[in-house]
Amino acid sequence: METGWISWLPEAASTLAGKVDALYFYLSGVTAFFTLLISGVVIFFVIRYRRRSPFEIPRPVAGSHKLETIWTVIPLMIAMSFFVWGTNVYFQQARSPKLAQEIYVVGKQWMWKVQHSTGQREINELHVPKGRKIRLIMTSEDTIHSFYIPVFRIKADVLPGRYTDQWFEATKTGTFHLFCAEYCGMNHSGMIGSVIVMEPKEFDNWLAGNAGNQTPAAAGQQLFQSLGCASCHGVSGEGGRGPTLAGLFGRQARLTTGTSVVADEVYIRESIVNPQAQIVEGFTGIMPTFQGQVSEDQLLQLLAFIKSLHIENPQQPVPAASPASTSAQPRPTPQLNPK
Amino acid sequence: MSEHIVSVRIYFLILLALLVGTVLTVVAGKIDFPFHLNVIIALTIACVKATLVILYFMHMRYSKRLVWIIFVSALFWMGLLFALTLSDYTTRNWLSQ
Amino acid sequence: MQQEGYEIPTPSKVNYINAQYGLKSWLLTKDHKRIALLYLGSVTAFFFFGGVYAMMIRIELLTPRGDFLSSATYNKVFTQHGILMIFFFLIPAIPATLGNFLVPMMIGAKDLAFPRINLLSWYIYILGGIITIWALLSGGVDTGWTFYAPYSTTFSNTYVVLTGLGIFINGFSSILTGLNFIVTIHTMRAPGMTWFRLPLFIWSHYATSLIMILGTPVIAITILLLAFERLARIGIFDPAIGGDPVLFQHLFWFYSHPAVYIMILPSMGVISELIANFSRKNIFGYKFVAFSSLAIAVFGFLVWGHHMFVSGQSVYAAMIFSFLSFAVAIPSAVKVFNWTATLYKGSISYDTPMLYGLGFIGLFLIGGMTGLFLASIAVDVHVTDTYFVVAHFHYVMVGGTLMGYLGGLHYWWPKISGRMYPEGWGRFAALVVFVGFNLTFLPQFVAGYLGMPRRYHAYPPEFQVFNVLSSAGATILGIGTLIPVIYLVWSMRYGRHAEANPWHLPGLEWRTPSPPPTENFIVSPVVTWEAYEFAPPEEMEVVGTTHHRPLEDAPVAGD
Amino acid sequence: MAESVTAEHEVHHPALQHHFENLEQQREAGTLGMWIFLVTEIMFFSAMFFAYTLYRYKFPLEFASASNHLSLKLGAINTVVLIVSSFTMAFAVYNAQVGRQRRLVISLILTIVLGLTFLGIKAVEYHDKYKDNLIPGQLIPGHKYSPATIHLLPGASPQYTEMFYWIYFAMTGMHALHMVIGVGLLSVILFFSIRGRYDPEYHNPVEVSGLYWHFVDLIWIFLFPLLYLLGRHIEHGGTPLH
Repeated sequence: METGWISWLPEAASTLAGKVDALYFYLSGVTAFFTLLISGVVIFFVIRYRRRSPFEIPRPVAGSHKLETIWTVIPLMIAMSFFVWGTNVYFQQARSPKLAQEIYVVGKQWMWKVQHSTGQREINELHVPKGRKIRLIMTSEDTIHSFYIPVFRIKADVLPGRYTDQWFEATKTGTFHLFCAEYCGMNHSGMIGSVIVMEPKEFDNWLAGNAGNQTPAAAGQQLFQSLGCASCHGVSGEGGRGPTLAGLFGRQARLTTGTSVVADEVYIRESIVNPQAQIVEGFTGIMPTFQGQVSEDQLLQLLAFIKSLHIENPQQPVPAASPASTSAQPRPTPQLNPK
Repeated sequence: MSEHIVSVRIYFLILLALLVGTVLTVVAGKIDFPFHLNVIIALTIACVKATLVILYFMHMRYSKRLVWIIFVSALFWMGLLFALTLSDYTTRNWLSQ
Repeated sequence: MQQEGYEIPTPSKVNYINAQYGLKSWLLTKDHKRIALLYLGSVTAFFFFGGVYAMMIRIELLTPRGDFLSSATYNKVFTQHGILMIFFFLIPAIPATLGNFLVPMMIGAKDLAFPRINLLSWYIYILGGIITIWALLSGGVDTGWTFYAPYSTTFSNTYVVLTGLGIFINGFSSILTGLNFIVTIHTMRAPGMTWFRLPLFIWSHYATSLIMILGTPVIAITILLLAFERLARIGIFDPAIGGDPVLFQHLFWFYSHPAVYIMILPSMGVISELIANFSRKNIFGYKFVAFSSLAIAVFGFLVWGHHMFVSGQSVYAAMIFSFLSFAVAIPSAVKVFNWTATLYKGSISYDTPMLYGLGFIGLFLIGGMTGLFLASIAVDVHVTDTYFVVAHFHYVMVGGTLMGYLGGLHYWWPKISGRMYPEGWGRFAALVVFVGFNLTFLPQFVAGYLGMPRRYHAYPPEFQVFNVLSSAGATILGIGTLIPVIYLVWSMRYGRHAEANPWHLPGLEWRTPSPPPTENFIVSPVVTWEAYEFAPPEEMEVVGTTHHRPLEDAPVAGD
Repeated sequence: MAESVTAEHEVHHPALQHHFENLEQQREAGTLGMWIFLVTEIMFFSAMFFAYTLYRYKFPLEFASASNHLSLKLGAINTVVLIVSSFTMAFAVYNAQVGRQRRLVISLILTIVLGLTFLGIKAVEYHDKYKDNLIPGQLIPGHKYSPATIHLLPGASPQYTEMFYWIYFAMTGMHALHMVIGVGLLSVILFFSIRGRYDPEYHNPVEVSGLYWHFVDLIWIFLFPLLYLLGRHIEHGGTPLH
């Protein structure tokens, strides 16, 4: 990709990029072929059958069902090949890998705030290691933004009041563009930054070099105490008047409505800002809402804390990329409702 | 084609049916039916009432096929709006399950 | 089989233009042809208004740094460019001008079914336009023409409500036009004008009208809810009370995607006329072209979610919408193939309208093909909200509509004005527009795939080369659109007088004097021929449907 | 075929517009036009019906609690008023068809009066909501939305009741606006009826206005159960489910 192509294609720096580019080449090839073919035929006809005398009336040509069928079915089949390929790549990308390292992203007018699971904070920069799967959990403090890294070929809108996520695995070290791709107001074009892909070792050093920061989980634990969550859910989330939180994340929670939901990021966020919406079976809705009392950053910290609760010792920070720390791993199902 | 004149008797019958439907829906609304039937019953009564209005008060029954097609296509498009938008909302958390 | 029907249109001095004089006779007219001219003037004015904003965008983007406009101004400029061009030019451009003029004439009616409503729709359009321009002049609006919540409801501090009101009002003009067309086509066809004898222009306008009446109300209520949400500071798109901003996008695109077909379908109708008539051939696969218009109108409503692949919409919904988006490509492809086949063994003239027709095929090929890239979700995730999308929709919407609009305007200009336009200038301008357009938007595809996001006031320097090319192209395109304005206005006074049927065509609109009398035809016509049934002048005379006179000996214009 | 076109031109009804061939064509166009207009109305309301469906699905308890705060009595009375007005409208069309001038005028007056009654009752309801501070958001200065007067069902969170009232006011407000337009339209028809403009041959405006009026009734037939009735069974001891 180094030669003359460089100006036609962005660098491919993630495991996904090659797949998207392959599809792009296929699309370009097929569409260029047909565009040239059809324009060629049109130009040929226009020259060959140009009007030679002002009053000539060409013989009418009857339509042909056979031809119509052919040029309906063939484009349809080609289009379906695009569909299958495109959707296939998309679904590979849509499912976040279980073993990804998580990084929290909060968008606000007009900056990107990033926090690593070790506590490092960055603004408009994202340091990531090469060769490790990274999952971004994203939300917005105000309007809709979109987190776009062209060299990784990934983009996802960042919405207020909700979590969205996307993941990547970088394959190349270097500094790359990070853009906000959803128009978000005055300084939209200034809501840009850099993605810095480092060798894993360097990255670990970089993380270690910025020690002293509280991890999100630890900060979340403090919040958990100061907001009074512990009085109902227990100091380590063991439960009490409120449901048990330890080991909750990623499990099915049965609700009073008789249905059950997976306790994912969205569910936990919803339970903090709108506790009445989905009440766990066996409990009543006595929890007050925390909407407006905790910022998006703090919500993410609480989330990180609750996620960390499946480990015996909740205070322990989540080490980067250690398989033991992965949050969404299936776990044995502990008791949800202490009775 | 000349227009069809609906008799007053039919208009009275429809009025009666509509009033009965209104009473029924209020009464049924207060009864607790199993299996979320309340919504279904309320909407069924509303649909029946609406059909009566359309067929008789609005003379749909005596109208050309074109009018039927126009009306049904409106409902069809409303259905499209509902179906495709709900295809988003109902499947949003499938991936995480 | 033909006993009677056409009276020979006796050259009469009275036509719809000189039937009455004075401003009042224009402002209170109920004649669809005069209303079409009112629209023609106002739509063109809005085009140049929007064009000024386009030039400001292109000047700003010449350099990577935001040095010409401030970012706040730039945001208003691209928003207002979008709003004026889409709601006040592209959507009414062909239906309200050429459609208004020709739908009754092509089906052999004296007027549209509701002439007063037709006039009302113009006033509504003007009222909406005035309110919008008022909003733009008193401070402008910076939400993007898409008005996404919650930016538009909560964070923007510009004139969102006033602009929304303008667009809301303008929507009714579109609804009334569509309603009028549908009723007219259903109830007012001349005797013998069966559905499959209709020119394809009528089919495409019928399909367009369907979209107008089914889609426009949804955007109207959505904009209204948005405005109230802004006033109440809370509403159904606001997460604070459990609302979902993505719902706004659903409702918005439910109309705004089909709106693209409101722009392109009438243009396709024009192109069908141009291709058939300027190659003197019956259109290949008439029914397929006719029904593909309806298919596009219906499928067009099923694909809006492809604007939302990265919006946080469900991945399964994305899959459904992607599938349906590929499906809508098929009827468009069918049209292109049939146009191409129509050229086969035709007698193709190189008159200006035909150049626009061929230009349309070229631009639409590129626009349509790049649509396939965007329908493939994996590629769309990368290029959505970049210049790739910008280039794509300009190719489809602007390339499509502008080519159809200018082509149709030249084609029917003898009928509309009673004068011929200067052919040489016409061809030259067509070439300039085509070259300018491609130079403007082709580089944007590359910039887009490289990752340049849209709506950026300043951008990384590596994208500059594409933007310079684009700005150069835009200048050429701007000049190219100005030339026709000059010579068309010139021709109204100094152009050669046009005959009733300067191109020697079978369509009903050519079987009446140029310009036509107030009620279109001297005698109500009876149709006994198929659409695009070409015949040499002698044979046409035998059929007895057209004039016989020495006029036929005059050389074909432009040859 | 050609003959028929010119033949009917001879006898001109005064109401025949110049661009139509005959009254039948004019009538057909008028009726068709109104039906197509009603299609746009259906699409207009369907966006709001969708918003209702979505958020009711999301917040069933809040919707039920807020809905129970509405006056079922007034809602039911209004339903009856509107249904009867639809009947009198149908009766007006009938009288126009058979050419009974006096009865046409009377039934039009009745329809208008019933329509105004509906609007009056609606105004009373709105005023009650205003007193209870249930106008959503900050539309009315000094009356910020407050769910204090709503009896919340167990498990319902107060802030989402605002969503119900947003949708309630949007839908009933739009409906009331259509009623106002309808009353205006019927007043014009009434004016022309009194002047004897309509006869059995030409009464399309009456018919077309009737279509519009029935349509407005139709919307209410759905609004009533959806907005007023959906939580009543819970109030009466039912299970708090959607």
